[in-house]
Amino acid sequence: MKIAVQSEDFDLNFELTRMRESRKDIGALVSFVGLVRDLNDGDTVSQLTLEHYPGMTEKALQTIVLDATSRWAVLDATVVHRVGSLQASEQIVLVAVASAHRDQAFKACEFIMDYLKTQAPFWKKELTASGERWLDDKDSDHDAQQRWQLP
Amino acid sequence: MKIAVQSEDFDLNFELTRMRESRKDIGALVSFVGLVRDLNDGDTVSQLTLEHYPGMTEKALQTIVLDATSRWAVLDATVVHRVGSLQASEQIVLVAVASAHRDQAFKACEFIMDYLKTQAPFWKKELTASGERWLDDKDSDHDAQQRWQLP
Amino acid sequence: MKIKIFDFARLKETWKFSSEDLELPDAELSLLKLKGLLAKRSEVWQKMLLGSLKVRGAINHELVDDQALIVDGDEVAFFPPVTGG
Amino acid sequence: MKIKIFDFARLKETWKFSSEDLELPDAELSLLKLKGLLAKRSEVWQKMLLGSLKVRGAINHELVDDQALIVDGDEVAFFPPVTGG
Repeated sequence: MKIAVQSEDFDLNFELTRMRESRKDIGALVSFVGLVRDLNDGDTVSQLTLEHYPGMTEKALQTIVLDATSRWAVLDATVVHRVGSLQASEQIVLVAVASAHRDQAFKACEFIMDYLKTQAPFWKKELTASGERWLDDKDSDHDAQQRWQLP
Repeated sequence: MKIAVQSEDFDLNFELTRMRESRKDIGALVSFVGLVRDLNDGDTVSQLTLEHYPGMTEKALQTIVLDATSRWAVLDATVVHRVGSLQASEQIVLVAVASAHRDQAFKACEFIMDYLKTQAPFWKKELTASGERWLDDKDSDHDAQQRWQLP
Repeated sequence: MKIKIFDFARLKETWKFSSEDLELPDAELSLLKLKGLLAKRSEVWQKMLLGSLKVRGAINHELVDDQALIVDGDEVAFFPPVTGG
Repeated sequence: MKIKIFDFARLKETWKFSSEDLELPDAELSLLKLKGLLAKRSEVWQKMLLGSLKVRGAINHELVDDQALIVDGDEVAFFPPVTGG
Protein backbone atom coordinates (compact mmCIF):
# COMPACT_ATOMS: atom_id res chain seq x y z
CA MET A 1 0.00 0.00 0.00
CA LYS A 2 1.34 3.40 -0.97
CA ILE A 3 -0.13 6.77 -0.05
CA ALA A 4 1.60 9.93 -1.29
CA VAL A 5 0.78 13.63 -1.30
CA GLN A 6 3.25 15.49 -3.47
CA SER A 7 3.73 18.45 -5.79
CA GLU A 8 5.65 16.39 -8.37
CA ASP A 9 3.84 14.61 -11.18
CA PHE A 10 3.40 10.82 -11.01
CA ASP A 11 3.96 8.06 -13.56
CA LEU A 12 1.16 5.52 -13.92
CA ASN A 13 3.33 2.83 -15.52
CA PHE A 14 5.90 3.18 -12.76
CA GLU A 15 3.28 2.77 -10.02
CA LEU A 16 1.57 -0.21 -11.68
CA THR A 17 4.90 -1.92 -12.39
CA ARG A 18 5.83 -1.53 -8.73
CA MET A 19 2.51 -3.06 -7.66
CA ARG A 20 2.95 -6.03 -10.03
CA GLU A 21 6.58 -6.61 -9.13
CA SER A 22 7.49 -10.05 -7.77
CA ARG A 23 3.93 -11.34 -7.59
CA LYS A 24 1.79 -13.31 -10.02
CA ASP A 25 -1.56 -13.45 -8.24
CA ILE A 26 -2.93 -10.17 -9.64
CA GLY A 27 -5.61 -10.68 -12.27
CA ALA A 28 -7.04 -7.16 -12.39
CA LEU A 29 -5.55 -3.70 -12.12
CA VAL A 30 -8.03 -0.83 -12.13
CA SER A 31 -6.70 2.68 -12.11
CA PHE A 32 -8.21 6.12 -12.03
CA VAL A 33 -6.35 9.24 -13.12
CA GLY A 34 -7.97 12.62 -12.50
CA LEU A 35 -6.92 15.48 -14.77
CA VAL A 36 -7.39 19.25 -14.69
CA ARG A 37 -10.12 20.16 -17.18
CA ASP A 38 -9.79 23.45 -19.05
CA LEU A 39 -13.50 24.17 -18.53
CA ASN A 40 -15.45 24.13 -15.27
CA ASP A 41 -18.92 25.56 -14.61
CA GLY A 42 -18.77 27.22 -18.01
CA ASP A 43 -15.51 29.11 -17.42
CA THR A 44 -12.08 28.54 -18.88
CA VAL A 45 -9.67 27.47 -16.16
CA SER A 46 -6.06 28.53 -16.69
CA GLN A 47 -4.72 27.22 -13.38
CA LEU A 48 -5.81 25.05 -10.47
CA THR A 49 -4.22 25.35 -7.03
CA LEU A 50 -4.56 22.52 -4.54
CA GLU A 51 -4.19 23.12 -0.84
CA HIS A 52 -4.21 20.37 1.78
CA TYR A 53 -3.88 19.74 5.52
CA PRO A 54 -0.48 18.05 5.97
CA GLY A 55 -0.63 15.19 8.43
CA MET A 56 -4.40 14.81 8.30
CA THR A 57 -4.44 14.20 4.54
CA GLU A 58 -2.21 11.12 4.69
CA LYS A 59 -4.16 9.77 7.67
CA ALA A 60 -7.53 10.30 5.94
CA LEU A 61 -6.30 8.60 2.74
CA GLN A 62 -4.91 5.68 4.73
CA THR A 63 -8.24 5.22 6.55
CA ILE A 64 -10.10 5.24 3.22
CA VAL A 65 -7.78 2.67 1.65
CA LEU A 66 -7.97 0.42 4.72
CA ASP A 67 -11.79 0.64 4.60
CA ALA A 68 -11.69 -0.45 0.96
CA THR A 69 -9.32 -3.29 1.82
CA SER A 70 -11.68 -4.53 4.53
CA ARG A 71 -14.64 -4.56 2.13
CA TRP A 72 -13.07 -6.04 -1.01
CA ALA A 73 -10.30 -8.53 -1.82
CA VAL A 74 -7.62 -5.92 -2.49
CA LEU A 75 -4.08 -7.23 -3.03
CA ASP A 76 -2.46 -3.81 -3.23
CA ALA A 77 -3.49 -0.17 -3.59
CA THR A 78 -1.78 3.09 -4.47
CA VAL A 79 -3.03 6.63 -3.98
CA VAL A 80 -1.02 9.63 -5.17
CA HIS A 81 -2.51 13.11 -4.87
CA ARG A 82 -0.79 16.22 -6.07
CA VAL A 83 -0.86 19.62 -4.36
CA GLY A 84 0.26 23.05 -5.49
CA SER A 85 -0.36 24.75 -8.83
CA LEU A 86 -1.46 22.72 -11.86
CA GLN A 87 -2.28 23.64 -15.46
CA ALA A 88 -5.11 22.31 -17.65
CA SER A 89 -4.68 18.63 -18.62
CA GLU A 90 -2.14 17.98 -15.83
CA GLN A 91 -2.60 14.93 -13.63
CA ILE A 92 -4.15 15.58 -10.19
CA VAL A 93 -4.74 12.20 -8.61
CA LEU A 94 -4.05 8.51 -9.12
CA VAL A 95 -5.89 5.65 -7.47
CA ALA A 96 -4.80 2.15 -8.50
CA VAL A 97 -6.14 -1.10 -7.07
CA ALA A 98 -4.84 -4.63 -7.67
CA SER A 99 -7.03 -7.67 -7.08
CA ALA A 100 -7.41 -11.22 -8.31
CA HIS A 101 -10.79 -10.32 -9.84
CA ARG A 102 -12.03 -7.32 -11.76
CA ASP A 103 -15.26 -6.62 -9.87
CA GLN A 104 -13.33 -6.28 -6.60
CA ALA A 105 -10.77 -3.95 -8.19
CA PHE A 106 -13.42 -1.76 -9.85
CA LYS A 107 -15.48 -1.41 -6.67
CA ALA A 108 -12.50 -0.67 -4.40
CA CYS A 109 -11.07 1.90 -6.83
CA GLU A 110 -14.36 3.76 -7.24
CA PHE A 111 -14.99 3.61 -3.46
CA ILE A 112 -11.59 5.16 -2.72
CA MET A 113 -12.22 7.97 -5.21
CA ASP A 114 -15.72 8.69 -3.86
CA TYR A 115 -14.48 8.84 -0.27
CA LEU A 116 -11.38 10.84 -1.20
CA LYS A 117 -13.67 13.46 -2.77
CA THR A 118 -15.67 13.99 0.42
CA GLN A 119 -13.35 12.95 3.28
CA ALA A 120 -9.76 13.90 2.43
CA PRO A 121 -8.76 17.47 3.31
CA PHE A 122 -7.92 18.96 -0.09
CA TRP A 123 -9.24 22.25 -1.42
CA LYS A 124 -9.21 23.54 -4.99
CA LYS A 125 -8.89 27.11 -6.15
CA GLU A 126 -9.39 27.91 -9.83
CA LEU A 127 -7.93 30.79 -11.77
CA THR A 128 -10.28 32.02 -14.52
CA ALA A 129 -10.48 35.20 -16.60
CA SER A 130 -12.58 36.78 -13.83
CA GLY A 131 -10.08 35.96 -11.08
CA GLU A 132 -9.56 33.29 -8.45
CA ARG A 133 -12.36 31.27 -6.89
CA TRP A 134 -12.47 28.48 -4.31
CA LEU A 135 -14.51 25.51 -5.47
CA ASP A 136 -17.60 24.43 -3.55
CA ASP A 137 -18.25 20.80 -2.73
CA LYS A 138 -20.76 19.09 -5.01
CA ASP A 139 -23.97 17.33 -4.04
CA SER A 140 -23.18 14.66 -6.64
CA ASP A 141 -19.96 13.80 -4.77
CA HIS A 142 -21.81 13.45 -1.47
CA ASP A 143 -24.41 11.27 -3.19
CA ALA A 144 -21.65 9.13 -4.71
CA GLN A 145 -20.14 8.56 -1.27
CA GLN A 146 -23.49 7.89 0.44
CA ARG A 147 -24.33 4.96 -1.84
CA TRP A 148 -21.42 2.95 -0.40
CA GLN A 149 -22.73 3.14 3.15
CA LEU A 150 -23.51 -0.21 4.66
CA PRO A 151 -27.01 -0.72 6.04
CA MET B 1 -11.62 5.23 -30.41
CA LYS B 2 -9.05 2.49 -30.82
CA ILE B 3 -9.70 -1.25 -30.99
CA ALA B 4 -6.77 -3.62 -31.41
CA VAL B 5 -6.29 -7.38 -31.28
CA GLN B 6 -2.61 -8.21 -31.27
CA SER B 7 0.02 -10.66 -30.06
CA GLU B 8 2.43 -7.89 -28.97
CA ASP B 9 2.30 -6.42 -25.50
CA PHE B 10 0.78 -2.97 -24.98
CA ASP B 11 1.94 0.07 -23.03
CA LEU B 12 -0.64 1.73 -20.78
CA ASN B 13 1.18 5.08 -20.60
CA PHE B 14 1.47 5.19 -24.37
CA GLU B 15 -2.25 4.55 -24.85
CA LEU B 16 -3.36 7.07 -22.21
CA THR B 17 -0.96 9.72 -23.52
CA ARG B 18 -2.41 9.22 -27.00
CA MET B 19 -5.95 9.64 -25.64
CA ARG B 20 -5.02 12.82 -23.74
CA GLU B 21 -3.08 14.34 -26.63
CA SER B 22 -4.26 17.72 -27.91
CA ARG B 23 -7.34 17.92 -25.72
CA LYS B 24 -8.01 19.42 -22.31
CA ASP B 25 -11.60 18.41 -21.64
CA ILE B 26 -10.80 15.03 -20.03
CA GLY B 27 -11.32 15.03 -16.27
CA ALA B 28 -11.26 11.27 -15.65
CA LEU B 29 -9.33 8.38 -17.13
CA VAL B 30 -10.32 4.93 -15.90
CA SER B 31 -8.33 1.97 -17.09
CA PHE B 32 -8.51 -1.75 -16.57
CA VAL B 33 -5.57 -4.06 -17.18
CA GLY B 34 -6.14 -7.81 -17.02
CA LEU B 35 -3.16 -10.01 -16.17
CA VAL B 36 -2.46 -13.75 -16.35
CA ARG B 37 -2.69 -15.16 -12.81
CA ASP B 38 -0.35 -18.00 -11.90
CA LEU B 39 -3.17 -19.81 -10.11
CA ASN B 40 -6.63 -20.67 -11.47
CA ASP B 41 -9.19 -23.08 -10.01
CA GLY B 42 -6.51 -24.30 -7.59
CA ASP B 43 -3.93 -25.21 -10.26
CA THR B 44 -0.67 -23.53 -11.14
CA VAL B 45 -0.87 -22.08 -14.64
CA SER B 46 2.41 -21.99 -16.54
CA GLN B 47 1.01 -20.69 -19.84
CA LEU B 48 -2.19 -19.24 -21.22
CA THR B 49 -3.06 -19.41 -24.92
CA LEU B 50 -5.65 -17.06 -26.37
CA GLU B 51 -7.46 -17.91 -29.58
CA HIS B 52 -9.90 -15.55 -31.31
CA TYR B 53 -12.12 -15.23 -34.38
CA PRO B 54 -10.38 -12.71 -36.64
CA GLY B 55 -12.82 -10.27 -38.20
CA MET B 56 -15.61 -10.99 -35.75
CA THR B 57 -13.53 -10.03 -32.71
CA GLU B 58 -12.86 -6.48 -33.88
CA LYS B 59 -16.52 -6.07 -34.88
CA ALA B 60 -17.79 -7.35 -31.51
CA LEU B 61 -15.43 -5.06 -29.59
CA GLN B 62 -16.47 -2.09 -31.70
CA THR B 63 -20.15 -2.79 -31.03
CA ILE B 64 -19.49 -3.02 -27.28
CA VAL B 65 -17.56 0.27 -27.22
CA LEU B 66 -20.24 2.04 -29.28
CA ASP B 67 -22.89 0.73 -26.86
CA ALA B 68 -20.92 2.17 -23.95
CA THR B 69 -20.54 5.48 -25.79
CA SER B 70 -24.28 5.69 -26.34
CA ARG B 71 -25.00 5.10 -22.64
CA TRP B 72 -22.35 7.27 -20.99
CA ALA B 73 -20.55 10.53 -21.79
CA VAL B 74 -17.41 8.90 -23.19
CA LEU B 75 -14.87 11.24 -24.78
CA ASP B 76 -12.56 8.46 -25.99
CA ALA B 77 -12.03 4.75 -25.43
CA THR B 78 -9.28 2.23 -26.13
CA VAL B 79 -9.48 -1.56 -26.12
CA VAL B 80 -6.39 -3.71 -26.72
CA HIS B 81 -6.68 -7.48 -26.40
CA ARG B 82 -3.76 -9.82 -26.84
CA VAL B 83 -3.88 -13.24 -28.49
CA GLY B 84 -1.36 -16.09 -28.64
CA SER B 85 0.71 -17.54 -25.81
CA LEU B 86 1.18 -15.62 -22.57
CA GLN B 87 3.04 -16.37 -19.33
CA ALA B 88 1.93 -15.71 -15.75
CA SER B 89 1.76 -11.98 -14.87
CA GLU B 90 1.74 -10.91 -18.53
CA GLN B 91 -0.84 -8.35 -19.67
CA ILE B 92 -3.90 -9.75 -21.49
CA VAL B 93 -6.29 -6.88 -22.01
CA LEU B 94 -6.53 -3.11 -21.65
CA VAL B 95 -9.73 -1.09 -21.52
CA ALA B 96 -9.30 2.66 -21.02
CA VAL B 97 -12.11 5.22 -20.99
CA ALA B 98 -11.82 9.00 -20.97
CA SER B 99 -14.66 11.20 -19.77
CA ALA B 100 -15.23 14.60 -18.22
CA HIS B 101 -16.51 12.93 -15.04
CA ARG B 102 -15.37 9.91 -13.06
CA ASP B 103 -18.71 8.10 -12.64
CA GLN B 104 -19.19 8.01 -16.42
CA ALA B 105 -15.66 6.70 -16.99
CA PHE B 106 -15.94 4.01 -14.28
CA LYS B 107 -19.30 2.75 -15.56
CA ALA B 108 -18.31 2.68 -19.22
CA CYS B 109 -15.01 0.90 -18.47
CA GLU B 110 -16.65 -1.79 -16.33
CA PHE B 111 -19.47 -2.20 -18.88
CA ILE B 112 -16.97 -2.76 -21.71
CA MET B 113 -15.09 -5.38 -19.67
CA ASP B 114 -18.27 -7.20 -18.65
CA TYR B 115 -19.52 -7.36 -22.24
CA LEU B 116 -16.11 -8.27 -23.62
CA LYS B 117 -16.05 -11.26 -21.24
CA THR B 118 -19.33 -12.68 -22.58
CA GLN B 119 -19.67 -11.30 -26.13
CA ALA B 120 -16.25 -11.07 -27.76
CA PRO B 121 -15.00 -14.27 -29.44
CA PHE B 122 -11.87 -15.08 -27.44
CA TRP B 123 -11.08 -18.49 -25.93
CA LYS B 124 -8.51 -19.32 -23.28
CA LYS B 125 -6.52 -22.53 -22.94
CA GLU B 126 -4.41 -23.07 -19.82
CA LEU B 127 -1.32 -25.18 -19.48
CA THR B 128 -1.02 -26.76 -16.03
CA ALA B 129 1.04 -29.65 -14.60
CA SER B 130 -1.76 -32.04 -15.65
CA GLY B 131 -1.81 -30.80 -19.25
CA GLU B 132 -3.83 -28.37 -21.36
CA ARG B 133 -7.43 -27.39 -20.65
CA TRP B 134 -9.89 -25.05 -22.32
CA LEU B 135 -11.53 -22.70 -19.85
CA ASP B 136 -15.29 -22.76 -19.37
CA ASP B 137 -17.33 -19.59 -19.24
CA LYS B 138 -18.26 -18.43 -15.74
CA ASP B 139 -21.73 -17.79 -14.36
CA SER B 140 -20.32 -14.77 -12.51
CA ASP B 141 -19.36 -13.20 -15.86
CA HIS B 142 -22.84 -13.74 -17.29
CA ASP B 143 -24.34 -12.24 -14.12
CA ALA B 144 -21.98 -9.26 -14.39
CA GLN B 145 -23.14 -8.64 -17.95
CA GLN B 146 -26.85 -9.13 -17.18
CA ARG B 147 -26.91 -6.37 -14.57
CA TRP B 148 -26.25 -3.75 -17.28
CA GLN B 149 -29.33 -4.66 -19.27
CA LEU B 150 -31.80 -1.85 -19.62
CA PRO B 151 -35.38 -2.52 -18.53
CA MET C 1 -26.50 -22.53 -51.61
CA LYS C 2 -22.82 -22.30 -50.80
CA ILE C 3 -21.67 -21.34 -47.32
CA LYS C 4 -18.43 -21.29 -45.41
CA ILE C 5 -18.10 -22.80 -41.94
CA PHE C 6 -15.55 -21.78 -39.32
CA ASP C 7 -14.98 -23.34 -35.93
CA PHE C 8 -12.86 -22.42 -32.95
CA ALA C 9 -11.24 -23.60 -29.72
CA ARG C 10 -12.41 -27.02 -28.50
CA LEU C 11 -14.46 -27.63 -31.66
CA LYS C 12 -11.54 -26.93 -33.95
CA GLU C 13 -9.29 -29.27 -31.99
CA THR C 14 -11.88 -32.04 -31.94
CA TRP C 15 -13.01 -31.78 -35.56
CA LYS C 16 -9.46 -31.14 -36.80
CA PHE C 17 -10.37 -28.44 -39.30
CA SER C 18 -10.76 -24.70 -39.00
CA SER C 19 -12.83 -23.86 -42.05
CA GLU C 20 -14.86 -25.73 -44.65
CA ASP C 21 -16.82 -24.84 -47.79
CA LEU C 22 -20.22 -26.43 -47.87
CA GLU C 23 -22.76 -26.77 -50.68
CA LEU C 24 -26.35 -27.41 -49.65
CA PRO C 25 -29.55 -27.99 -51.67
CA ASP C 26 -31.57 -25.54 -49.51
CA ALA C 27 -32.11 -21.85 -50.42
CA GLU C 28 -32.13 -21.00 -46.72
CA LEU C 29 -31.66 -22.90 -43.51
CA SER C 30 -31.94 -22.18 -39.79
CA LEU C 31 -28.80 -22.47 -37.69
CA LEU C 32 -30.51 -25.25 -35.74
CA LYS C 33 -31.13 -27.24 -38.94
CA LEU C 34 -27.53 -26.82 -40.01
CA LYS C 35 -26.42 -28.11 -36.60
CA GLY C 36 -28.71 -31.12 -37.12
CA LEU C 37 -27.22 -31.83 -40.55
CA LEU C 38 -23.64 -31.61 -39.28
CA ALA C 39 -24.41 -33.70 -36.19
CA LYS C 40 -25.24 -36.59 -38.52
CA ARG C 41 -21.64 -36.71 -39.77
CA SER C 42 -20.35 -38.67 -36.79
CA GLU C 43 -20.69 -39.15 -33.07
CA VAL C 44 -17.89 -36.65 -32.51
CA TRP C 45 -19.81 -33.97 -34.40
CA GLN C 46 -23.03 -34.81 -32.63
CA LYS C 47 -21.44 -34.68 -29.21
CA MET C 48 -19.87 -31.27 -29.79
CA LEU C 49 -22.88 -29.65 -31.47
CA LEU C 50 -25.75 -31.09 -29.49
CA GLY C 51 -24.00 -32.08 -26.24
CA SER C 52 -23.45 -30.15 -23.04
CA LEU C 53 -21.04 -27.58 -24.53
CA LYS C 54 -23.72 -24.97 -25.30
CA VAL C 55 -22.23 -24.24 -28.73
CA ARG C 56 -22.73 -20.66 -29.87
CA GLY C 57 -23.21 -19.69 -33.49
CA ALA C 58 -22.39 -16.61 -35.51
CA ILE C 59 -23.50 -15.65 -39.02
CA ASN C 60 -21.34 -13.11 -40.84
CA HIS C 61 -19.56 -12.16 -37.59
CA GLU C 62 -22.75 -11.58 -35.57
CA LEU C 63 -23.74 -13.77 -32.62
CA VAL C 64 -27.12 -15.35 -33.45
CA ASP C 65 -29.52 -17.83 -31.90
CA ASP C 66 -30.69 -21.18 -33.28
CA GLN C 67 -33.61 -19.66 -35.22
CA ALA C 68 -31.38 -17.38 -37.32
CA LEU C 69 -31.53 -18.02 -41.08
CA ILE C 70 -28.50 -18.84 -43.19
CA VAL C 71 -28.53 -17.89 -46.86
CA ASP C 72 -26.19 -18.28 -49.84
CA GLY C 73 -22.73 -16.83 -49.30
CA ASP C 74 -22.98 -16.65 -45.52
CA GLU C 75 -20.04 -17.21 -43.20
CA VAL C 76 -21.20 -19.43 -40.35
CA ALA C 77 -19.13 -20.06 -37.23
CA PHE C 78 -19.49 -22.46 -34.32
CA PHE C 79 -17.64 -22.07 -31.04
CA PRO C 80 -17.85 -22.73 -27.30
CA PRO C 81 -18.96 -19.95 -24.93
CA VAL C 82 -16.34 -17.20 -25.03
CA THR C 83 -13.74 -16.79 -22.26
CA GLY C 84 -11.61 -13.76 -23.12
CA GLY C 85 -10.64 -10.75 -21.06
CA MET D 1 -6.00 24.33 28.57
CA LYS D 2 -3.72 25.08 25.63
CA ILE D 3 -4.73 24.14 22.11
CA LYS D 4 -3.49 24.83 18.62
CA ILE D 5 -5.83 25.99 15.86
CA PHE D 6 -5.25 25.49 12.13
CA ASP D 7 -7.39 26.78 9.29
CA PHE D 8 -7.38 26.20 5.56
CA ALA D 9 -8.52 27.45 2.17
CA ARG D 10 -11.13 30.23 2.27
CA LEU D 11 -10.88 30.56 6.06
CA LYS D 12 -7.11 30.97 5.98
CA GLU D 13 -7.35 33.66 3.31
CA THR D 14 -10.09 35.54 5.13
CA TRP D 15 -8.62 35.34 8.62
CA LYS D 16 -5.08 35.87 7.35
CA PHE D 17 -3.41 33.31 9.60
CA SER D 18 -2.79 29.60 9.22
CA SER D 19 -2.20 28.52 12.81
CA GLU D 20 -2.66 29.99 16.25
CA ASP D 21 -1.90 28.92 19.83
CA LEU D 22 -4.82 29.49 22.15
CA GLU D 23 -5.06 29.36 25.94
CA LEU D 24 -8.53 28.84 27.41
CA PRO D 25 -9.79 28.68 31.01
CA ASP D 26 -11.87 25.54 30.33
CA ALA D 27 -10.65 21.96 30.99
CA GLU D 28 -12.68 20.78 28.04
CA LEU D 29 -14.87 22.39 25.42
CA SER D 30 -17.13 21.21 22.61
CA LEU D 31 -16.21 22.19 19.05
CA LEU D 32 -19.48 24.15 18.86
CA LYS D 33 -18.55 26.19 21.94
CA LEU D 34 -15.11 26.94 20.51
CA LYS D 35 -16.77 28.13 17.30
CA GLY D 36 -19.01 30.38 19.41
CA LEU D 37 -16.00 31.86 21.24
CA LEU D 38 -14.09 32.53 18.03
CA ALA D 39 -17.16 33.97 16.32
CA LYS D 40 -17.18 36.77 18.93
CA ARG D 41 -13.81 38.02 17.70
CA SER D 42 -15.26 39.96 14.79
CA GLU D 43 -17.92 39.93 12.13
CA VAL D 44 -15.48 38.28 9.71
CA TRP D 45 -14.95 35.38 12.10
CA GLN D 46 -18.65 35.05 12.79
CA LYS D 47 -19.55 35.04 9.11
CA MET D 48 -17.06 32.29 8.28
CA LEU D 49 -17.76 30.07 11.29
CA LEU D 50 -21.51 30.41 11.64
CA GLY D 51 -22.51 31.53 8.13
CA SER D 52 -23.50 29.51 5.09
CA LEU D 53 -20.08 27.90 4.51
CA LYS D 54 -20.80 24.73 6.51
CA VAL D 55 -17.39 24.80 8.21
CA ARG D 56 -16.03 21.37 9.04
CA GLY D 57 -13.89 20.68 12.06
CA ALA D 58 -11.14 18.20 12.84
CA ILE D 59 -9.53 17.33 16.17
CA ASN D 60 -6.09 15.73 16.00
CA HIS D 61 -6.51 14.99 12.27
CA GLU D 62 -9.93 13.31 12.60
CA LEU D 63 -13.09 14.81 11.11
CA VAL D 64 -15.53 15.42 13.98
CA ASP D 65 -18.96 16.95 14.51
CA ASP D 66 -19.95 19.95 16.63
CA GLN D 67 -20.45 17.84 19.79
CA ALA D 68 -16.86 16.54 19.85
CA LEU D 69 -14.86 17.50 22.95
CA ILE D 70 -11.57 19.40 22.81
CA VAL D 71 -9.06 18.85 25.65
CA ASP D 72 -5.62 20.20 26.56
CA GLY D 73 -2.99 19.74 23.86
CA ASP D 74 -5.44 19.12 21.04
CA GLU D 75 -4.87 20.26 17.47
CA VAL D 76 -8.12 21.74 16.17
CA ALA D 77 -8.69 22.61 12.50
CA PHE D 78 -11.44 24.50 10.70
CA PHE D 79 -11.98 24.30 6.97
CA PRO D 80 -14.62 24.48 4.23
CA PRO D 81 -16.07 21.26 2.76
CA VAL D 82 -13.27 19.43 0.96
CA THR D 83 -12.95 19.49 -2.84
CA GLY D 84 -9.98 17.32 -3.80
CA GLY D 85 -9.66 14.50 -6.30
